[in-house]
Amino acid sequence: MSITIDKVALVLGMILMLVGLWGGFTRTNLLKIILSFSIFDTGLNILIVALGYLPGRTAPIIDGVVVAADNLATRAIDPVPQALVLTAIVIGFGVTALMLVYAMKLNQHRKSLDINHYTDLKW
Amino acid sequence: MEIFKLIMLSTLAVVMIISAVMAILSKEMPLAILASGAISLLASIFFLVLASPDVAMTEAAIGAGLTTFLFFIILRKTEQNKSEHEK
Amino acid sequence: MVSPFYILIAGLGLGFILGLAGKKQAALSNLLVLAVMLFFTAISLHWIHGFYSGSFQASNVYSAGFDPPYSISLFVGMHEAILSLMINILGFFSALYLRKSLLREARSLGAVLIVLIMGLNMIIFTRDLFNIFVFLEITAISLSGLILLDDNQRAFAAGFKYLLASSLISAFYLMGAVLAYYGTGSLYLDDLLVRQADLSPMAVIAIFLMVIAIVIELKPFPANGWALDVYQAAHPGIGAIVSGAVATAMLFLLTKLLGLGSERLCLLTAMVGAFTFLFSNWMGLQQKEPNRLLGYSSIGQVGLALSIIGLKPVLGDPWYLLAFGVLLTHFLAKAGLFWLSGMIQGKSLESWTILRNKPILLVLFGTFIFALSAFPPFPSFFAKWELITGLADTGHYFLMGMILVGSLFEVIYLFRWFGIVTKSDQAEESAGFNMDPEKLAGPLVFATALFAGGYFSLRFLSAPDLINFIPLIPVVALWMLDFLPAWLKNTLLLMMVGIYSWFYLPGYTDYQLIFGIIFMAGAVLTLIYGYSEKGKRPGFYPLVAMMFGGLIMLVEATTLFGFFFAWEVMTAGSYFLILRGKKSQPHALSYMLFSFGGALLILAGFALAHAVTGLWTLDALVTDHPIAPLIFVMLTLGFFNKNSSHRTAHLVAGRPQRSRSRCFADGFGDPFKSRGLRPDHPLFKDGNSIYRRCGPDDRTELDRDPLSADREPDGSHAGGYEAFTGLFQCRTAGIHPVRVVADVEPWLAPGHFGSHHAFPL
Amino acid sequence: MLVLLFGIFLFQILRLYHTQETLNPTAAYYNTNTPSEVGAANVVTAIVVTYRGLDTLGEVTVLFLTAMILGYILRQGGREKTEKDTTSEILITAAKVLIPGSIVLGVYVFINGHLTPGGGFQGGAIIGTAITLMILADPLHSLRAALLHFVESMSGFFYIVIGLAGLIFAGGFLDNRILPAGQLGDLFSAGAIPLIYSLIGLKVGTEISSIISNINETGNNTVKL
Repeated sequence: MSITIDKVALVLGMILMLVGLWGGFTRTNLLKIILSFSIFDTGLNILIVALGYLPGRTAPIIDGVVVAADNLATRAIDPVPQALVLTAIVIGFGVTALMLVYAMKLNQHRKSLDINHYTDLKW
Repeated sequence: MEIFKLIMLSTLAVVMIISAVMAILSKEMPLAILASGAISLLASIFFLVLASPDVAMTEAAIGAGLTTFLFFIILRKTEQNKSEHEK
Repeated sequence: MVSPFYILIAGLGLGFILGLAGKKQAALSNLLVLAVMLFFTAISLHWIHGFYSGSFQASNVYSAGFDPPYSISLFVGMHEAILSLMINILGFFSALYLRKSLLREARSLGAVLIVLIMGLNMIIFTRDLFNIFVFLEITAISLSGLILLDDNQRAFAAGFKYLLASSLISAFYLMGAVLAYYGTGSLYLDDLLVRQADLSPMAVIAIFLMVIAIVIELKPFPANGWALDVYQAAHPGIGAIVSGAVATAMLFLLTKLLGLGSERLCLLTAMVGAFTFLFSNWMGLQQKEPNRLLGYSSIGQVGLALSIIGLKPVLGDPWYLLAFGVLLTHFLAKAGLFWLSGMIQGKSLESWTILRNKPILLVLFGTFIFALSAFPPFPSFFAKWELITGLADTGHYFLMGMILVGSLFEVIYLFRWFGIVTKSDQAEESAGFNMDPEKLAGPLVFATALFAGGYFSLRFLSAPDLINFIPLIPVVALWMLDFLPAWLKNTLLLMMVGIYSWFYLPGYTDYQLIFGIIFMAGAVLTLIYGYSEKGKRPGFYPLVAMMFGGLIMLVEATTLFGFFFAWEVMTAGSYFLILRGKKSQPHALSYMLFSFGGALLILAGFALAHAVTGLWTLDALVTDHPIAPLIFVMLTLGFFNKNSSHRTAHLVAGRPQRSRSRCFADGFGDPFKSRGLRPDHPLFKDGNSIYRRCGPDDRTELDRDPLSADREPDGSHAGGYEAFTGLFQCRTAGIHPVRVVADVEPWLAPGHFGSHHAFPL
Repeated sequence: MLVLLFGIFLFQILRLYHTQETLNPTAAYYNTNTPSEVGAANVVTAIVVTYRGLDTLGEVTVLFLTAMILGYILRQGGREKTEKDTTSEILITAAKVLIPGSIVLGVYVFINGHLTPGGGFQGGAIIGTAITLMILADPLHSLRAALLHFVESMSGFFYIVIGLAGLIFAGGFLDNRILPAGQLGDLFSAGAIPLIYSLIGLKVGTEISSIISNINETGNNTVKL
């Protein structure tokens, strides 16, 4: 089992996801939780792109130099994960923005960012 | 060439993991935000090497740029809240 | 047929345009929101009509004009059309319900509401794994925004938690979808279904990940704190959407994905669902706040539906009817209850006592509660019967037990609530109330739909002609004639009883005849006694008729299902009769609990009997299978429960202070010696102690001969009614009643009966 | 504990993973047929805009929802009256110099989305950042906010209209072949892709700027440059 770029990326993505998850469960500061979530998201994106990578190939774009219309299938990598990640990044941005605003509003009401102060609605 | 890429990426990966841990453990919020922005920026380099220029551009513009920017705005607002509260 | 894309086009198009509207166009925007919901509903109706009449076939629609898996495909069939109709109707009534709240905010939150309903529709239609993720996110974000409609900081906390949890879940789902793509090279669900036999290990892991993500999205126990906050903190109109529409879409999504899963994965889902049902109902017992209680109940009901979906490989073909029965009841009743909750200003169960002065709302409330508790004629009743018998048939006793216990818990808190609302002394007069006619529309339509759903589920049931409905006609008739004076209604009912006896009694033989006569005597005596009452006695006669109807159906029943149906009708009828009395709330509750507990035991016994004999008739109870003693004990305990609850009812009925509205037990309870209870009877001086002595675990009290109740040492009142049920015990247990009458004392003793007895105990 | 469990799970995935040597059928189809079917040089763009256009529409909707909800929160909280602080002259000048440049860059990125890396989202993000800078630098922005809203709504609306046109005149919803495919590699090629991506770019750009400026105005303090 040789080490290739995609495997490095895969492992990196997984570790980032784990770190993000760990941060999300252990931190109490709301901003830190959101930060952990965005790290988790970045890790997931790296993982997805790594899954679509084929060693030695280039981007699926016809540039007329390396890749032409007729050899795209043999020279370019899988375009689908890229398209998916593109969508996922933008969605992640929207979610993060919204979460940040909620955190800010909570902070405005209670003057605290500690999630333990918001337990009145738990169980 | 392939080996060079591999070493570069591994180094990047280690840096990213360290920044991730730093982002979560750091007591200084700005530092944490910067660290997470750095992760996104380095991730976009990763994407570039993984032959995904589209994703790299998006990650750089949105993940590294706008998200970090947002975090700073919110941080500033919450800190102003806090300082007002302390007054 | 109309392409499902038009739902998307109309929803998003209007959504985007609403962003332009200013404050001045608020009313117009609001109208547009309602119009687009109507448009959605019309499309769904058009599909259903088309499929039903056969003018078009279920079909796939592809985006961008390429075939899947290269493009995204939406599939609309009959199931999709019905579910989308449910969601769209709920969307319409929600928009109507929220009209005033949205008035100022139609340009933002109105658009968000449209997009939410559109997204839920798309989740139902889409056959593309990644597309599901996109619409999951859309749903999560729009919901987290709508939660804010009730502008308080708790809403922000709930919204934050909901957003965090659901986006984490969707991230896991996304990972599953991409791994599935890696493993199979396709994101198209049908491609994966075709290749189900030889999926790579990676694809199996991916499917596991996706299914688990959606299961968690359905808020199983204990991962549901974030969802409960939503129910509690959000505007009730939003709670209705979360509980009804979102759960519907997610359950259907899970059904789609579970088609890929292995049988083990399905069973795991079923276990998760059953545990959720059991524990969230357990948690529901401790709730004091209506919305949170409804939240727990929602989670429980969705858990039950989840469990049925997971049991697909076990239950075989009819599973989707069962799941649909449970889902439909939950959908209609829960949305209705949330809507009612929005009309009541007050955050305690007691504040609902305001409903006492609003008869229509009270009827709606009762309908929803009874539907949730799976009483006939609501769809959930049929679904539960089929589910329990199906589980017993396939030997899943553990699951069966969990579901039965969970149902009991649910009935306890639902009827405690119902009792508080109707009869509690601690009425909170201060609780405010606001009711707009437009808010009433939703609950009314949904309650009607519940009855209609019951009718249709009866038609879908394997044997619809099992039940004789004729005895229930007088109920409806008397209910319509409730404005007449009491004596007239009394005479009418008496006449009906007479007609019944004239035509049916001669046809009976054997023990049917005996019960028929006992019943006749009791009914006539009760009704004759009824002439002494003055006034209209509103509501009394339909209930008595319901009670009698249940009894007649019991006598008529030749099948297990018919018997159980009659039993539940009788329980409901007598529950209401008891409830009519003053201060009867705790007694009515305990009556309901014992009866319902008994009914569940009977249900379990029947299910087991059917499982070992394969018969649907009452003959199934006569068996010499090794499991027979267990069935026998279950049935006996069930009937005993019923007996003890009737004793409670007797005691309550005999209390002097409620003499005006004496329930049937007074007259009917003692057909042999029409004896009233003396007001100075020592047992009535302390109601509590009587109540305690009639508890379910009081074996010495229970283990007596049902026919010689009058010989009891403490002289407490137990009359012919118990004799009646006692005879039924004998009948259902396959014992010849005459023999029991002759030889009563140790009728439970093992080995006492002769060798001809069906149960070799 | 949960993290550990997930770690074990991920390790399983890693064990099952092996580097692919050839494209799977779906990817091969895209790479083979995109130039002829869609006429875009950038396959990722072709997938994002045409083949899986529904996802992209959903993605734009997410941003739209975010903007809507933020608008609601802002109105609930009450718009903060911005004191007319004099922003430093240098900053305004710098912004004035920078902003047109970055807007042009953004437009370039999304118009060429079907030819080169980048597209509506990337270009939109750049434009969004530029407009945000403009709003932050210039406190007199209320008129521009209305303009932003207008552009946002109209670009979204026309996106839907183009999709509808695809449904009616071509193969299906969001089909790009309502316009001629043109010569591969030309600016005006690939059917409606440049048009759609431009609308996406405008919409994303205006949405992002309205999200950020809304956030900036929510609450008690406005961050100024």
